[in-house]
Amino acid sequence: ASPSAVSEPESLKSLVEAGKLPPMAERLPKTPRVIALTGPETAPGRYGGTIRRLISGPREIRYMPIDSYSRLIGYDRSFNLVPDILAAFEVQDERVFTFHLREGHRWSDGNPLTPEDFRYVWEDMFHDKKLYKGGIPNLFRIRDKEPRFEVIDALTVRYSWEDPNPDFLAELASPVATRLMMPSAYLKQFHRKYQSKERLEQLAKENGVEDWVALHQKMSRTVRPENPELPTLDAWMPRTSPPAQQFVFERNPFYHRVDENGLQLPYIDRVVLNVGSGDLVPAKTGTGESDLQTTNLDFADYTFLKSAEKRYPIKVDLWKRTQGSRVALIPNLNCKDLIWRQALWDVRVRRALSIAVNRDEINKAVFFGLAQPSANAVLPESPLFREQYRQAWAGFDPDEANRLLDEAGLARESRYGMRHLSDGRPCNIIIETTGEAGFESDVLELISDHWRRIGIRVFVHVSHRELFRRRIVNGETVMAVWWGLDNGVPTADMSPRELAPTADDQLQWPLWGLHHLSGGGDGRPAELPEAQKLLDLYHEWRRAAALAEREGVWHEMLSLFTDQVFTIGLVNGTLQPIVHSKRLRNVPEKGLYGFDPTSYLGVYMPDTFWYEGEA
Amino acid sequence: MLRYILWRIAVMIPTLIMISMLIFTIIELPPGDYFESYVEEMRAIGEKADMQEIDELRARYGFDKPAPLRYFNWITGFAHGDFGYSFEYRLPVAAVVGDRVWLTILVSTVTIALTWLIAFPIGIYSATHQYSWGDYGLTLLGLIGIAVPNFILALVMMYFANIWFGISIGHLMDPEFLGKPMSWAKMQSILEHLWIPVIIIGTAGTAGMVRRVRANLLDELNKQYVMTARAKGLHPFKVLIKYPLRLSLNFFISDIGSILPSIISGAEITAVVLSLETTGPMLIRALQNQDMYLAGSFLMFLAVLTVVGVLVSDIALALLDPRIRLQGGRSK
Amino acid sequence: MIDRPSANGQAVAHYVSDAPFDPHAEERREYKGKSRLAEASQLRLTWWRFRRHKLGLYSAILLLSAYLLITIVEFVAPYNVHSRHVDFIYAPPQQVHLFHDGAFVGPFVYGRTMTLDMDTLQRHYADDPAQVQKLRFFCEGERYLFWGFIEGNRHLVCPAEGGQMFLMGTDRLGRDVLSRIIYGARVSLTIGLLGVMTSFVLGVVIGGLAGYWGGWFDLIVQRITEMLHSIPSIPLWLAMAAIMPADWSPLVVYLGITFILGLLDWTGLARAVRSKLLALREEDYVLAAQMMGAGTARIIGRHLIPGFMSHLIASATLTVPGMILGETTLSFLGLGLRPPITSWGVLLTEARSVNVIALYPWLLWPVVPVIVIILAFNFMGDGLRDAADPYK
Amino acid sequence: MVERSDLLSVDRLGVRFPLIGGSLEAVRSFSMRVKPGKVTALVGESGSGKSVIGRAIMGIETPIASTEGRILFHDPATDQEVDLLKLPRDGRQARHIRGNRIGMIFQEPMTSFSPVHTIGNQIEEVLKIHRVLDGAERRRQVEDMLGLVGFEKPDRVFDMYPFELSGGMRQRAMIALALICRPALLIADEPTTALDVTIQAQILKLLKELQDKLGMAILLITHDLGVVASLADEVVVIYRGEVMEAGPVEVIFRNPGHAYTRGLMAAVPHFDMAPGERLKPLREIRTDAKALLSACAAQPQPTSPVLLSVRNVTKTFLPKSASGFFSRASDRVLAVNDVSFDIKAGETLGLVGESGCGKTTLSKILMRGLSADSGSIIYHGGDGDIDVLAAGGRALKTLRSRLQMVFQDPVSSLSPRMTVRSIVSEPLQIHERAEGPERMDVVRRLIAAIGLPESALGRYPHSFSGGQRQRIGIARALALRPDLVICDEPVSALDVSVQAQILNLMKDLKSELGLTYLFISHNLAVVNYMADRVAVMYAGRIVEIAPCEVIMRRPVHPYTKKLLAAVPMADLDHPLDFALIGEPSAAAKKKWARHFHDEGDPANLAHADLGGGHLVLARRTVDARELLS
Ligand SMILES: Nc1ncnc2c1ncn2[C@@H]1O[C@H](COP(=O)(O)OP(=O)(O)OP(=O)(O)O)[C@@H](O)[C@H]1O
Ligand SMILES: Nc1ncnc2c1ncn2[C@@H]1O[C@H](COP(=O)(O)OP(=O)(O)OP(=O)(O)O)[C@@H](O)[C@H]1O
Ligand SMILES: [Mg+2]
Ligand SMILES: [Mg+2]
Ligand code: NI
Repeated sequence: ASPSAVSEPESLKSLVEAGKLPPMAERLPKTPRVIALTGPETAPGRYGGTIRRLISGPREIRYMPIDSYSRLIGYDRSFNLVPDILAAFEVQDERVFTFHLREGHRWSDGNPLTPEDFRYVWEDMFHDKKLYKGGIPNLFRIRDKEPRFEVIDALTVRYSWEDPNPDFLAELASPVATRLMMPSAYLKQFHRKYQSKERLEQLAKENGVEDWVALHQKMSRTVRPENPELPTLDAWMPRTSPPAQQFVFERNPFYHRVDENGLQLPYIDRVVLNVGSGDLVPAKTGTGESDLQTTNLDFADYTFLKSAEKRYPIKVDLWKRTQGSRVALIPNLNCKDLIWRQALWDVRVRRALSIAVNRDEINKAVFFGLAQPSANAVLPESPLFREQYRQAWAGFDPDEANRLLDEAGLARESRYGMRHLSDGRPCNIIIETTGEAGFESDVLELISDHWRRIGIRVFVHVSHRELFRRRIVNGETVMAVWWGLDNGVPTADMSPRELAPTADDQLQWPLWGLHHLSGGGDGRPAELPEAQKLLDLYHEWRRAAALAEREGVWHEMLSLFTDQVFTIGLVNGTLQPIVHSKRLRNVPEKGLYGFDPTSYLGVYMPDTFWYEGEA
Repeated sequence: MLRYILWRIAVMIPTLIMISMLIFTIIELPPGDYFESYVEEMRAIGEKADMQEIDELRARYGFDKPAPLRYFNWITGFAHGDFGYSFEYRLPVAAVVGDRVWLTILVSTVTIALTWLIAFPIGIYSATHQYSWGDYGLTLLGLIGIAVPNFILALVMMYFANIWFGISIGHLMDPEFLGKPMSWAKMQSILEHLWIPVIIIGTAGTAGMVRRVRANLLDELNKQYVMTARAKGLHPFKVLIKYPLRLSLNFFISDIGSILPSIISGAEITAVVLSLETTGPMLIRALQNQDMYLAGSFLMFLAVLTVVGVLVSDIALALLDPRIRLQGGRSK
Repeated sequence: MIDRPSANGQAVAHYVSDAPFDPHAEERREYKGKSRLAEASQLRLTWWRFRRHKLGLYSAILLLSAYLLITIVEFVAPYNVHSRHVDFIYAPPQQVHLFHDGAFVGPFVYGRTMTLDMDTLQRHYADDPAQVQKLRFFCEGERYLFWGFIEGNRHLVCPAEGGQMFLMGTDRLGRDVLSRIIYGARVSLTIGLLGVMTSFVLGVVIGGLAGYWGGWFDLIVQRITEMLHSIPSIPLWLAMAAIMPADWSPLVVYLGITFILGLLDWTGLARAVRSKLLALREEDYVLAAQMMGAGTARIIGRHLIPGFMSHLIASATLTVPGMILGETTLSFLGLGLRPPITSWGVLLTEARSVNVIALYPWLLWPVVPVIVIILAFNFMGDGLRDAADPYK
Repeated sequence: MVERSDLLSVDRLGVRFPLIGGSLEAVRSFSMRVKPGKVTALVGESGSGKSVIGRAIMGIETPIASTEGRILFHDPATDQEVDLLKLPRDGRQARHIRGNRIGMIFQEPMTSFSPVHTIGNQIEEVLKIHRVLDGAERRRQVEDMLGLVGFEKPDRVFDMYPFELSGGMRQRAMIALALICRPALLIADEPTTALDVTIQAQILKLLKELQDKLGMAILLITHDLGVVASLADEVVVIYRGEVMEAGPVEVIFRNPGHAYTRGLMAAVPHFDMAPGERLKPLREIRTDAKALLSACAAQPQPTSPVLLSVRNVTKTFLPKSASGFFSRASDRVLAVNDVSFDIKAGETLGLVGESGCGKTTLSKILMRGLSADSGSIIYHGGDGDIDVLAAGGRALKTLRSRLQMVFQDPVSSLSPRMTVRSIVSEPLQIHERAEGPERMDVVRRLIAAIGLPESALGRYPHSFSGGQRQRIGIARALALRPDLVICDEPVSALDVSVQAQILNLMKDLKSELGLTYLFISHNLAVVNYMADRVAVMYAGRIVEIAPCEVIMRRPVHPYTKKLLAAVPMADLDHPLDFALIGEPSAAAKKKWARHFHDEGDPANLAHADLGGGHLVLARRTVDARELLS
C-alpha cells in the first residue's frame, strides 16, 4: 500500500490537520526501514495506546533508549548486523567504514539528519578541548591513531583507520552506543563556536549550570533522556524533565521505521514510566499496573505473577537470561593478601573450589531446577557453544576437590577439620556480596555448606555496590559474588574482551585489566601466563580479518578460560519473567534477556508491539 | 523569658555549626563519592561510563579538593541561600525538593494529628479505666501495631487494599495523576490513598503514645489536687483534662523537638516501601547515591527544625509548669 | 448503743461512750499483716504487690521461661537453624493430629507428597493419609553443637524416623520455620534487652543529671541531644555500614549494632527524664533529701526517678519491640544482621515481599513471638508499675 | 409534725482501707450531726479518723476505701434530703453539692492546689462551675474573698502560683476557695494550723460572720481546743474512729465525761505553766533519749556558746507571673530583710511572726535550701567553724549531719514513693550511721517514740493522717542526732495530747543530749513552753527578740503585743474578742506608734537594745526608755 493511503496515527491527526506537522509521507525518509511482521509469532498491528511501565528510580529512564534500540547499525534477532538508521554501510578490511544515510530522514523536531550532524560531533564536540578534555573517545583510537573522518556527499560519511578496528560496528550496535551524530541544529545554540558568550552565560544561568560546557553536556545527554527538547531518532521521545515521579514518552512523528502495511512505527503512542520502590514492582505488576515489565522482576516472583494472571489481564513469559553465569564466584587474583593470592593463583585450588560446589542443589533449591548448572561460559544459543565449556570443572566431586587441595598444600588435620593456609591461618574465605539479589544469600548459604565439606569456612560480607567494587580493586577481598560473562550469546564477530584481562571492572583481575586499559600506565601486567595468553589471543582476534579465524580464537580463549576456572560459574540460562498486557501483541513468548547483545527488549523491537482490541 | 529566648537563639548558631560539621562528616564517611556510585549504577546495567566526563565533573564540584574546603564552600553557600546542587537530578537542591515537601507535610500532619486525636482519648480512657476490657483490648491492638514491622504491615495492607478495594499499590495517588498539577480529582485520589500510609505510620506511634499517656496520667490521678478539684464539684472529665492531664503532658512536650523535623522527613522506610512521593525516599536515595549536597542540605534543614523544635519545647515546658526554671542550677 | 445524737434539732444530749479508754490502743492496733508490713523492706513490699498482679506475674514467668529457653534452643528446636530440605521447599505448616481413622495414635503428622505445577512453578503439598508419622519426644535427632562446642543430638521433639515435621512450614530453602524462630529468639531477645538497657542507662543518667543539675550541664547535654536528634538514624547507619570493618565476625557486628541502637536511642528518653526532673526537683522532698546530705545519685535514683517510673516502664516496654525489630530497618539499608545469624528481624526481613503474603503467609509466623514477647513485657511493666505505685 | 432536719447527719459510718495482707478500719460506726447554722467541732487525737470523715462526707475518699453507713445531707435551699454515700461517685447531683452546698478546707493546704495553675484560676473555677457570672465579675468576687481572708494585695495573689505562697497564705487561699460559693455546710479540716494567731483570729471572725449572716454551718475539725472554745456550739470527741463523747460545748468543756476527753483537756499547754513543768500527755512515752539515739556516733559537742550566727541575711523573690516576657524589678518580694541573730548552743530559739513574714524562707536559708542574696551564716560546730553559705565537700557533709530540719509541709517533704521505713532510715544510710539490723532498731525506736505503730513502717506517706505525717518528719530529722534542729511548725497538725508527747520528747532530747532548736510556731503557748528566747518576725525583719518570759510578759513592739492578745484559750471564760483582734494586720499597722514605722525607708529602723538580750526594731532616733514606756 502506498504511504499516502495509510491513515495517520490518531494522536497526530489533529496536528497534521492544523498544519503543525507535515503528513506522514513527508515525515518518513524516502526509503523507510520496513519491518516485516509476518512471522509465526508476529503480525502487523495498528496505532494507539499507552504502555505503562514501572521503574524503581528516575535513573531507570535510561532503559528507554536501550529498549528503543534505534542505532546506525543494529543486531537483528539472530545477531546479524543490519543497517537501521543507515540505509546501508560498507566495510573495507575492517578499516574503512562508509555509512549511507536515508534520504529525508529527520530528527524528531523535523530537522533533517545530515552529515553535518556527524561532523558536528566529530569536530565540534570530540575535538573541542573544553568539551572533551582528554581528547576523542578511546574507541576511536587504534594504536593511538585517530581515524580520518570524511563527508563524502549529502548522504554519506566515512571513517577510515590505518589498522583494523573490528570492534567498531559492534560498538555502534551496542545497547549504549557512542553517538556519532547529534542534532547539530539544536545543539549549536549551546556551543561556544556558534553562540555568543553573553547568550551562553545567560542560558547557563537559566539552566542552573556553571558554564557552557556543563550546559552543552546537560542539553546533549542521550544516555538518560532527560532533556525533552533534545531531538532524537528513537521511537519515543521524552516529554518530561526531571525531577518527576512519572516520565512520559510520546511517539516520534519522524521515526524511520514502517511496518509492511506502511504504518509508521511505533504503533504505541505513549510510554509512561512510573517511579516507585523497586520492591513494589512485582506487586504492582501483579495487579496489572504495568503493561510491559522486564526490570525489577526476579525469577522468584514468577509464581506470584503467574497466579495473578487469573485476576488481571496480564501474561507472564519466561525468557532466558544471556549472562554466562547468573551467579558466579569470582576469586580475586589481585588480592592483597599474599598467601591467599598464591593459593588462588594455583589452578588446582580454583578447580577444587569449583567442583566442590553442588550446582544441582543450587539449581534445584534456588531456581526450581530450571536453570543450567554450568561453568561461566557461553550459552547453547551462541554459535560458539560447546558442551565441553559448560562442563569444565562444573561437576560435583568433593573427593577430587579434597585431593586437589591437599595437593595444593592447603593442609587439613583430619577428615572433618578445617584447612589451613600455608602460613597456618585457617582457610576462612570472606565472600563479598552486594546483597542486592535476594537469591545470592541463599546461594551463599548453600556454598558455605558445600565448602565446609572441603574444609573451608565461608564468611559473607555485604557492602554497597560502590564499596564492593572499590574493595575488590583495592585487593581487600578474596572472593566476590557477581555474575559471569555479560554476553553469554556471542558470535565470533563479537569481541571476546570479557575473557581476557582487558578492563578494570573485571572482578577476577581488576589490576591486570587496568594495565591493559591504561595502555600499561596503571595496574599490573597479567602475571599468570594463562591470563597473558588470553590477552594475546584477544589481540589476535582483533587482528583477524576472516570469520573462521575469529571463531578459532574464540574457541581457544573459551577453552582456556573455562579450563583455568578464572571465575567459578554456577548456573546459567536462568529465566527472567517478562510480564506484558494480554492485549499487547508481538511480544515474543520466548526470548533472550540481557544487556548485551540483545539490548534487553531492543532486538525484539518494542516499536512493533501493539494493542489488540479496543484501547 | 525574653532574655532566655534570645540567649538560646544565640546558642543555636554554634550548635548548628557543630551539627553541620557532623552532617558533613557523616555524608563524607562512606568511601567514594557520587560519581563513583554513578559509574556503578551504569555498570549495573552494563553501560560503560565516560570516565572523562566524570573526572571533569569531579573537578568542577571540587571533589579533588580537601574535605574542609568543600565543607567551607558548602556552608558559606548556605549563608546566601545556595543549598548546593544535586548531581543526580542535575538541578539546584531547592528545585529538587520542591513539591515533595508539601505532600510530606500533608501525610505527616494528618498522621500526627490522627495519632494525637486517637491516642489521647484512648490513653485517658485506659488510665481512668485501668484493667477494664477496653483497656486490655486497646492495649492489645496497639501493641500488635508496634510489634508488626511497618514494612510487613505496609505490604499486607497494600495487598489487601488492592484485592478488596482495588486501590493501586503504593504511591499517594493513582498513577495517572503523577506529575499532574493539583486538581479536584487528584486530591480525591490522594485522599483515597492517604489512609494506608497514615495507618501504617500511625499505628506504632499511636500505641506508644497511648501507653505513655496512660502511664503518666496514672501517676497524677491520685494527687491531692485532683481531690481538691473534685471537691469543687468539677465534672470528672474536666478535672482530668485540666489538672492531671496537663501535669502528665510533660513527657509529650519534651518531645516536640523531634516532631517538627519528622513532619518534614516523614517515615522514611515506610515511605520507601509504599513508594510515597515524599521526601523520605528522596533522602535515602540521595544518601545511597552520595548525592551529597542534596542529602546534606536536606539534613541541615531537618537540623534547623530540630533545634527550633527543642527551643519551642523548652519554652512550652516552662509555660506548662511554672515551677520549671530553665536557666537555674540545682538550688534556687 | 449509739443513739443518733441528733434528736433532730434539739439540743444535743450529752453523750458519753461507755467504751473504756485505753490510751495505748493505737500502738497495739492489730490487723492482719502488721508484722509483715513492719519487717518488709520496700523491695519486698513491691514484690508482694507485684505478686498480686496476676497478669503481670504470668508475663514475668513467661519472659523468664523465654530467656531460659534461649539457653537451650538446640535442644528445643526440632531441627538445626540451617538444615535444609530441598524436597520440602515452601511447605505449608503441618498439623499435629492425635487420631487416625478414629483410633488414638498420639501426636503424629501425616507424610507429605509434593507436586510441582510446571505452569505456575508452584509446589503443592498434600497430606498422605497412608503415612502416619508419630512424633518422638526426648529423642535423638539431628546432630548439633550446643552453644557451638558441645556435641549433642537430643531434641525435645523430633519427627518420625525418615519423616518430617514442619509445624510452621518451611521457607524457600526448605528450612523449618519453627526451628528458625526458636533459634532466632536467642539473638532477638538479647538484642532487645541489651539495647534497651544501654539506652536506658544513658537516658536516665544523662537526662537525670541534666534535669537535676540544670545550668551548664543541662545546656551542654541539650545541645548534644539536639545534635544527635537532628541527624536521622538512616545516614548514620549508612556511614556505619561503610566503616564497619569487613572481617568483624557476625557476632561482633551484632553486638555492635545492639550497642549502637542503644547509644542512639537515649536522647528522647533523656529529654523526657530531664523535663520531668526539672519539674520534680522543685518539690520539697528533694529539698529535704538535699538537706539530709543526700548525693546527686541518691536524689535522682531514690527520690526523683521513682516519680517518673511509670513513664520509664512504659517507655522501656515500648522500646523493646523497637530494638527487636530495629535491625529490620537496618537490613533495608544493607546493614544489620544477615544470615547465617538468625533473628526474628532477619526472618521477617526475608519475608519482605508480596510473594510471601500472597503465597507463603506462614513465613510471617515470626511476628507472633514478637507480639507475645512485647505483650508480656508490657503486662509485666504494668504489674511493676502498679507494684511500685503507693496509691494502689 | 414538721421535722426540722439536721443539716447533716452521719449514721454509723464506717471507712476501711485495704493494706497489704489486711485492712485498716479508720472509722467505725460513727454517728454525729451538724445543725444548720451551728458549728460542730470534731476533736480527737491525731490519726483518729477526722479527716477521713470529712472526705467521706464530700464523697472524695480514694476509691479503694470501702465505706458503709449513711451520710444524710439536708439541703436547706431545696429542702431535700440525700444520702451522700449513695450518690453516684461523680454524678451530677454529687457535683452540684460539692463546692457549692458543702465546701471543704483541706487539712494540707500546701499540697491541695495544683502547682501549675494560679491561685486565682483555681478559686475562680468554683464560681465558674456553680455560678453564672462573667469573667470580670468572677475575678472581683475572688479578689474580694482573698481580701477577706487576709491578703493585703488580692490582685497580686490572684495571679500567683501556689508554690510562691507561704504555708499560711496557701491555707488562706484554701479557705477562700471553700467559702467562695457560700456553702450551707463548711467542712473545715484544721483551717488555721498554719496561721499566726492574729490572722487566725481574723479568719475565725470571718467564719463567724458568715455563719451569722448566711446561716452557714461548720463542721470544724481541729485539735486546737482554744479555737473550739471560741467558735463551737457542739463538740464531738473521736478516738480511733469512734465517738467517745458528744455534746454541747459547755458540757464538754466544763464537765468532760470521758476519760479521754479529760486527758485531752489536761494536755493543753497554757501560759501560766511553771518553768520546768512538763506537759501531761494522755500517754507518756518514756523513751530514754540517750538510748533512742545511742546508735548514732557520739559527736564532738559544740564548744562555742553561739552555735549559729546569722548576719544580715536578705532574700528576694521574683514572682513567676512577673517573670514573663517583661519583668519589672518592682514586683520583687522581699521575703527576708537584713536579718541577724545568734542561736546559742543548747537553747531553743522560738521564732514567731505573721503568716508570710519569711520564717520558712529564713529557715531554708539557714539549711542552704535556698540561697541568700546577701549576708553570712557561720556554724560554730565542735570541729571548727563552717561558713554555711559557702561550705562544700566535707564541710557541707558535716553540716548536713549537724543541721536538720522539720518541714512545715509534711506532705510534700516526704517522698511519696518511699515507705516510712526508707524515709526514716535514709539519713542514717546517707551518713553511714548504724548498719543493718542496728539501723532498723534505731528506726523502730524512733517510730515508737513519735507514737506510731510499727506497722506504719511498711506504708507510704499518703496513707497517713496529717499529724502522723508530721511526726514522721520529726523522726527523720531526729534520726541523725543533729546539733541543731530547725523545726518549722513541727506540731501544728498534732492534737494536744500527741503534741504534748512530742514536745516532751524534744525537751528530753534537748536536756539529755544538748540539742539546739530553732522553733518556728504560731502557737504561742507552745513557744512559751519550749523556747528559751523568742524572736518575733514581721514582714521579713525581726522586730523583737528577747528571752521567752520577757516577750510573753513585757512585749514592747506593737506587733508582739497584738500577737499575744490574739491567743485563743482553751477556756470558755476567755473567748476571743473578734471585734478587737480580728482586724487585718495592715489596718492594725497603721495604729502602731510612730517610732516603729520605717516611713518608706527600711534604713530608718535599727535594733534598739533594751538590755538583757531584749532587742526591738525601732527608729534609730528613739531610745530604749521611750520604747519601754
Ligand atoms: N489512704 C489511706 N490508706 C490507708 N490508711 C489511711 C489512709 N488515709 C488515712 N488512713 C489512716 O486512717 C486513720 C485516720 O486518718 P485521718 O487522716 O482521718 O486522721 P485525722 O484524725 O485527720 O488525724 P490528724 O489530726 O493527724 O490529721 C489514720 O490511722 C491513717 O493512717
Ligand atoms: N518561691 C517563691 N517565689 C516567690 N515568692 C515566694 C517564694 N517562696 C516564698 N515567697 C514569698 O516570700 C514570703 C515569705 O514566705 P515564707 O514561706 O517564708 O513565709 P512564712 O513566714 O513561712 O509564712 P507561714 O507562716 O505562712 O508559713 C511570702 O510573701 C511568700 O509569698
Ligand atoms: Mg487529719
Ligand atoms: Mg512557713
Ligand atoms: Ni507473549
